[in-house]
Amino acid sequence: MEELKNKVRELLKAGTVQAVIGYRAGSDEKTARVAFVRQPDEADGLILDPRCTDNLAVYLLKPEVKLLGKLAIVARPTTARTILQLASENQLADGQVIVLGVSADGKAVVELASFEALEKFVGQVPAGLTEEEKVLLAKIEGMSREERWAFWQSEFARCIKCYACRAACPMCYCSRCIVESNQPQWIPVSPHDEGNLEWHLVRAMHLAGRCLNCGFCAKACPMGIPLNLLTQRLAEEAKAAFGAVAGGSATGEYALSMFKADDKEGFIR
Amino acid sequence: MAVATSNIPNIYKPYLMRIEKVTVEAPGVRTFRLVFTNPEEAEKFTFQAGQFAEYSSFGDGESTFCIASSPTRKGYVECTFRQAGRVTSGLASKDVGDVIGFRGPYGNTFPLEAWEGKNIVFVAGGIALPPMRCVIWNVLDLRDKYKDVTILYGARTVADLVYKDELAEWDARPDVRLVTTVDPGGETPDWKGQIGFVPAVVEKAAPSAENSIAVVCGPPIMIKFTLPVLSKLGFKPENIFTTLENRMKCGVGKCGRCNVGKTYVCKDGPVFTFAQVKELPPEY
Amino acid sequence: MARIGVFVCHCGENIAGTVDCPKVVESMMHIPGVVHAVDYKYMCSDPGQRMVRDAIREHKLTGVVVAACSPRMHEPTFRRACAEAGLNPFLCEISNIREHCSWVHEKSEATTQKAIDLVRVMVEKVKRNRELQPISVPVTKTALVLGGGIAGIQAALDIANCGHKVVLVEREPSIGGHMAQLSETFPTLDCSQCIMTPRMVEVAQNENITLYTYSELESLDGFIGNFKAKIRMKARSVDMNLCTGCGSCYQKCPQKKIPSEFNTGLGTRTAIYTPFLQAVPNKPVIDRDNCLYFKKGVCKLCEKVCPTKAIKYDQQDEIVEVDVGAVVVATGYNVLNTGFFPEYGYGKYKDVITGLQFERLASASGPTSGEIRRPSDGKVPETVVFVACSGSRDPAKGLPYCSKVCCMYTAKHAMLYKHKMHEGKAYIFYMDIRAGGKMYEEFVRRAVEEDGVNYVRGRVSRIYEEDGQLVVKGADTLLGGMPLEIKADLVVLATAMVASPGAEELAQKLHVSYDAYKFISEAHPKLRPVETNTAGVFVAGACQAPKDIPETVAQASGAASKVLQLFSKPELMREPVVAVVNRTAPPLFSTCVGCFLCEKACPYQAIGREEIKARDGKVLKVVAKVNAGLCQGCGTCVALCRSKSIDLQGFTNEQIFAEIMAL
Amino acid sequence: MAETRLIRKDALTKLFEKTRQSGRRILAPKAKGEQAFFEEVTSFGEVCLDHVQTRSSAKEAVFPKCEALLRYKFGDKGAVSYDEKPFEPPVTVVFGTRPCDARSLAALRAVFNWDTPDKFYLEREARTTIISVSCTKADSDCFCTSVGGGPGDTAGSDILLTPVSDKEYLAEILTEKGQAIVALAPELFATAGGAQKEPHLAKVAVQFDVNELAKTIPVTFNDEKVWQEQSLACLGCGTCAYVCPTCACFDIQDEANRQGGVRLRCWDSCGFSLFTLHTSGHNPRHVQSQRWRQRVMHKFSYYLERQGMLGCVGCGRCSRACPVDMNLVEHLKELALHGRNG
Repeated sequence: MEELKNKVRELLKAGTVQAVIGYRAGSDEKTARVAFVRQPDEADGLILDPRCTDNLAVYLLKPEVKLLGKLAIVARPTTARTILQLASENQLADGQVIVLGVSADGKAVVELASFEALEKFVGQVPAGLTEEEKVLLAKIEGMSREERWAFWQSEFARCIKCYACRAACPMCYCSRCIVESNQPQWIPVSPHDEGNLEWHLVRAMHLAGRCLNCGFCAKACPMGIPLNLLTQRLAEEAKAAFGAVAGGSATGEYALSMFKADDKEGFIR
Repeated sequence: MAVATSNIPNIYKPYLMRIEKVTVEAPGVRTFRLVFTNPEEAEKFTFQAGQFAEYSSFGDGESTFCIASSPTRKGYVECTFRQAGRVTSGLASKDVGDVIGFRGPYGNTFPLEAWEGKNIVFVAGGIALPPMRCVIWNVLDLRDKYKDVTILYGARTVADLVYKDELAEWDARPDVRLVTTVDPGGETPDWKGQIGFVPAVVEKAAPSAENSIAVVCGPPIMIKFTLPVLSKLGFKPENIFTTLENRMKCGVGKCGRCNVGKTYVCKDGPVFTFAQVKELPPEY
Repeated sequence: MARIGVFVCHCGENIAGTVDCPKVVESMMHIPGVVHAVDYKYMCSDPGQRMVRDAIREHKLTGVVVAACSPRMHEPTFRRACAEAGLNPFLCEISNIREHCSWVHEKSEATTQKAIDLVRVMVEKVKRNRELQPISVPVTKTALVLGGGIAGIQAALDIANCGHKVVLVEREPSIGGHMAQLSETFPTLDCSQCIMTPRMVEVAQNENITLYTYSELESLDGFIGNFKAKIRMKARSVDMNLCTGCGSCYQKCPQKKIPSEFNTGLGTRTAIYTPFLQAVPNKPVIDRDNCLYFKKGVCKLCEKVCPTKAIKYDQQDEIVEVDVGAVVVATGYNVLNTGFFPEYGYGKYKDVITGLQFERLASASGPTSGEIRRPSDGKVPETVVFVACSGSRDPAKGLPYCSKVCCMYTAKHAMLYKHKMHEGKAYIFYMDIRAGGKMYEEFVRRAVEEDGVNYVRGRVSRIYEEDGQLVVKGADTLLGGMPLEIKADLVVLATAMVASPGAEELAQKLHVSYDAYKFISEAHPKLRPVETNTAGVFVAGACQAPKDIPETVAQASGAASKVLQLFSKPELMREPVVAVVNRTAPPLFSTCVGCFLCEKACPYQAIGREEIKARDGKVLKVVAKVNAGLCQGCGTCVALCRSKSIDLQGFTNEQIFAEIMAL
Repeated sequence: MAETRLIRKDALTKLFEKTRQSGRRILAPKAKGEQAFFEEVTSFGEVCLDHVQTRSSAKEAVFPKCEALLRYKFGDKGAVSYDEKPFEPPVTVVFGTRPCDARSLAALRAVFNWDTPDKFYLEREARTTIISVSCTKADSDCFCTSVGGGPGDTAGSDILLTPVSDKEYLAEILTEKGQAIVALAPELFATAGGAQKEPHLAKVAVQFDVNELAKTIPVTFNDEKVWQEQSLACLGCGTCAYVCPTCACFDIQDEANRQGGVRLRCWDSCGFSLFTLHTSGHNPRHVQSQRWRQRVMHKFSYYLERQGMLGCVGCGRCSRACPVDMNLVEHLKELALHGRNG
C-alpha cells in the first residue's frame, strides 16, 4: 500500500503525470470509489483492498478526465487487460497512460509505462472465468431452452433502459450508441419487453470477444440483472470458436473482424 | 374494479391535419400548409404570433417548430422545416393530401399590440426566417398600426434563402424596406442583394432605434455578433425580441427537456426579450 | 415528396400466368408516394421501356420500381431507360416478382399478395434511394493466369497474343498439366503430347508471358482492374538463370526410386528432376523431401556435376508481387484417389489402376513406352475390365455428379488396348453411355462395333483376388441382373474428376465462391459461364467442373476474351455501391469512433484513416474513410460497425429497414 | 379525516386477500437477491418489508416506465386515424411504500398537474391507494429528515402503518381511499388505545439545512470548477434519475409498423448527453458537469421556485444505486460549503 502511495507521490511530484486514477474509501466500509489524485499529498487517501473492484479504465476515455492531463491509473489485471483491449481498438495510444499494475493478490505494484510492459504483466495472469463464474454459467447452460428463455425474459422485463450497463462498461465508448441511431431505429428506445430484449442482445453481441469480464455492467445495473452472464457466455464462445481472448495485447486482432482459413464454420448449415 | 374516468383531455393527442400545399423553399427546406381534417377543430382553433407546435410524422415521432403563418390568415397553419433527423425526414417524405399531426399552439407570443405605433426591424438568418415570417405577415396584414417596417435577411447562399416569392413581394412593397444578403461566396452571378454577414449588413443598414422594436432570430453566432450592433444603434435589450429553440418533447412543461434553469422555454417562452435572455443561465 | 412510378411486367405468361398483375397495379395506388402504376405484357420491350420514360417525364417521377424478372436480367435495361428520361439510374429498382414469386408458386390469391408485398417493399426502398454517380477506376492491363494446364496455356496465349502482359503461375515444376500426361485423345486419337507441347513452347517463347513455375498464389488483394497478387516462388534449389537444362544432375542423382508424379506412380524419378522430357521450363528442381543432402546433409553430387554451378541448396522461397487487372483461374482437376474404393481393391491390388495411370501405360513417353503391361509383373494383360463411373454419379459416396469424360476415355482406353492386343478381351461396365459431342457417339460405336469391346450394362460390386487372379464381380442389368464374374488381368477404374487439392483455399484467397465439391462457381450457369462472382476473376477448365479438352479450350478462350474486353478500355465504370462513413454536425463531425475494426475486416483493404481537423489544423478526431475505388460494396464493414457509422450506398441500413418494415 | 386504529400483523394476509378480491392490483416490495423491487404481487407471502428501502421506487404505479399516449392506424394513401379506447388504468394499491415515497407523489403531481393537467398521471394517481409502512430502521443514505420528511411522515399516504409491537401495526387511516380499504375488512381494525408511533420510528439525523442550500447552490451556479469536481466520477448513466421517486423527465417515441403505431412515453434522464442535444449539433448542456448541476439545481432550487416544494424526498436511492458511489448528501454538503464560502 505504501508502495502505491509512494509511486503516486513520485509520479505527481516529478510531473510525469498530472492525475492518478485510483481508489479511495466510499460511502461505507463495504464500498470503494474512484479517486482522482492530483496533488502528491492526496495520495494518502488512496486505498487498495478487496473493495476496489470497479474497472477504472472506464474513466480513461471520459473527456472531462482526459482534460486533467497525462494520467496514471491503478489497475488490477482485469483493468490492465481492458487498457490493452482499448489500445487494440485504437482508443488509447502507447505511452498515453501510465499503468500502476497491481498483482492479483493486490500486494505488488509495478509501474508500466508501455503497452509492451503491460502485455507482459497481463501475460502472467491467467485470463478467463473464475470457478464460481463457470458454475453460475453452467447453471444457465444447464437449463432447457424454454427455462433459459423464461429466465432471461423475466430478467429483461425489469430493465428500465437507464443504460447504466453501457455507461459502466469501458468497452462501450461509442460516441453514438446503436440504440441512439434512429435512422433507422435499430433498437426500440422504450423499455418494453421487445426493446429490452433487443438492447441486451445487441449489447452482448457488441461485446462478443471484447468483454474483459470486469463485471461492472452487472454491478451498475440498478435492477440487478446479471448482464455479465451474457457477455461471459459470448467470451467463452469466441474463445472456443476462434481462440480469441480479449485484452491480451495492444495489437490484438478482433475475432469478428478477421477471416482465417481455419475458422470454424460450424454455424453455417 | 371499475372507477369512473374523468374528462381530462389527452394533451398529447395531436389534431390531424391534411397537407394542402407543399413548397420547396431551399435544399432540404419545405413549407407545409396544413388544414384541419375536422372542421369543428378548425372552428375553435386560434393562435398568436410567436407560438409553436409539435408536428407529428406518425410512425416517426414529433418535432417542434414555430407556426410560420400569420394568425391573420385564417383557415390554415403553415410550418417550415429543414430535413435533418428522423421526424423531419418522415415529414419531408409527405405530400399533398397526406395527414400529419399538429399539437399546439404552445408557448407565449410576441406582444404585437404593445408594438403598435412603433417601427419594427426584423433581423433573420437562414432557416430562422420562418419564426419571424409569422410576425412579419401579422404586422403587414395590420400595416396601418405600425410605422416603418424593415426586414434584414441573410443566408449562406442564394439557394439557402427561404420564401423567395415572398421576399420578392416584400421587396416590391413601398411600405417595406427589405435588405437581403448572402455570405461572401454564396452569391450567384445575377444576385442583386448584399454580400456580407448579417451583423455587418445590419450596421450598414443602420435602422433607427428610435421608437423601434427589433426581432432577431438566427443561428447563435449571428445573434452573438448582431446584438452589439443593435446595441450600438441604440436598441435597448428590452426592445429586442427573439425566440429560443431548445429541444422539446412535450411542449407543455412536463418532459423536462427545454428547461433553462427554472424557465420552461415551452411555457415561459419561446419569445423572450434580450433583457430576459441575459437573466437566464447560459443553457440555451 | 416521393413520386414513385410502378411498372408491373407480365413477362408474357411467366408472371401474369400466376400473378394477377392488374391487381398488383391497383394495390400500388393505395401506397403513399406512388403516383403512377401500370402493367404491361413485356415491360422490357421497346414500347414497355417507352412507358417508363414517358411516365418519368409526365408524372415527374422521383423513383421507379419495375416489377419484373431478376435484376440480373433487366436492371441495366431499365436503369438506362430512366437515365434517358433524365432520372438518375440509381433511382430505379427492380422488384423480382418472377423468380421470387410467379415461378415458385401456383396461381392463387396468396401469390398475388406476395407479389404485392414484394413490390411494396421495393417502393419503400426507392423512396429512400439517393442519386448516385458511377465510379471510374483505372485498369492494369496485365492478366494473372493461375494454372499451366491446357486451359491456362490457352487463356495466356490468347491474351498475350493480343498484346497484353500475362503472368502465368504453375504449381508444378513444369507447365502442361494433365493433358501432357495423356496418351491419345478422343475422338480423333491424335497424340496428346504432339498437340500439347507446341503450345507449351509457345508459352515459353512469348515475350508477353512471364512464367512462374513451381510457384503458388500467396494472396490476392484489390479489385477488378487493380489487383495485387503475391506469388510464392518455391525454392527450386536450382538457379534458373544459370541452369542450361543439360540433365547431368539428374543423371547422377543417387536417389532413383522416387515414384514419378508425372507417371502417376508407375515409373520412378530422381530427387533432382524434371517431370518429363518436354517440360517447360526444361530445368530441374530438387525435391527436398527426398534429396539425400536435405535429408541427411550428405551427397551434393548434383552440385559437383553441374557445369554451370546452378545448384543452390540455400535458395529460399521468394515472394514476388505483381499488379494485375484480371485473373483467370485454370487450376484444373485431380483424379479421385485411393481409399475411395475399398470394394474395388484400389491400392491393394497392383493391377487395379486408374484411368490416368492407363493413359501413362498407353503413352509412348510412359514407363512402358506405350506397351500395355500390367504393373504387378509387366505381363501383357489378356483380359482388361474397365469400370466406368468409378466414384462418379454415386450419391452414396458423395459424388452425385457425372465426370463427363469417362465414357469417352474408357471407350478410348478399350480401343487403344484392342489396337495393341487384338486377341485381348476388353469389358466395360457402364451405367449408360454419355457421348454427346461432335463425333463422340460415332467413336463409342466404333469401339463396340469395329473394335469388339464388350459393353456390360451394370455396376461392379466387388473386385477381389482369387488364386492370384483378379475377379470382377458385377451384374448385367440388360440380362435381368444376371450375376457376372470376369477373371481379369488388369482392371481400369474410370475414376471421377474431383477438385484439385487446395482448391478451397485458393477460392478463399480469390474471394470466389465454390460449390459443395470445391469446384469454383461461375457467376451464372448459363449466361456468365466464365465469370466468377468476383468481378475481374474468371474461370476456365476443369477447376469449374469436369470437362474435356475441347470444352476446356473453348472456355479458356472465352475467359481470355472477357479479360480482353476488360482491357479494351483505359478505365472501367463501376456501380457506386460503396460504403461511406457518415458525417454529422460538429462537435461530433462523425459518429465513427475510430476503433478501425472495419479496417481489419475489409477484405479489399478499402478502409483507411482520415483526420478531422479544426480550423487551426489541430487533429480533432481520426475516423475511418472508405476508398471508393477499392470498395466492392460487400457490406462487411457495415455489419461490423457497432455505432452504425458506415453505410452502403444503394443499400443503406435505412433502405433495408424500410423494406423489412413494409412487410 | 385521520383516524387511528390497530391491526394485527397476521391480519394483513386477510386484508391483502380482501383487497385483491376487490379487483385491485397490488404492488409491493418483492425481494430479489439482496435487493427489493416494487412488483405486482399476488399473495402476501411474496411481500418483503425487511429492506430499509426498495431499489426501485413506487412511481411506476403512477408513472410507468413505458406508457402508450396514443395509438393510430394508417389508412389509404397517407391517411391516419386514431385507435381510441378509454384510458382505464388498473385500480391499484401500493403496499409497503416508505413515507418518503409517499411524499414523492406530491412532487410528481406538481409537474404533471401544473397548467396543463396530464391525464395519464392524474388518472393513475386517482386510482392508486398508498399504504405506507413507517421506517423502524434507516441506513446512512437516508436523509428524509433533511428535506422535510420523516420516518413516520404521513404526507401522501392513504394509510400509514407503524409497527408498534411484534404483533401489531398502528394504522393511520388518512384519506377516503384509505377508508375504502379499511371498509373491505373493518373487522381487522381494532381501536388504537394509547399506542404511539414515535418511539418505534427510526432515528434519521438532519444532515443539512435545506433552506440554506436553496440559497447557496444558485450562488455556485457559474463556478464551473465546483461542478466539474463534483461530477468527475459521474459516468452519465441514468441510474439516479431512474430510481428516483420524483424524477419525472420523459421521452416520447413512436413505434409503428405498416398498419399503425403507438406513441410511447418512457423515462428519460437529464444526465444523458443526448437529452438536450439539438439536431444542429448544438448542446446547451454539453458536458457532464452541466448535467449534474441541472439535476441538483432542479431538485433543490428550481423545484422550490416553480413548484413551491423540493424535488427530493430524501429516500437515498440515488446514492445507493450509483455504480460509482456518488453520495448525494456528501455532494450537497460540499455545495452548501462552497455557497457559504463564495
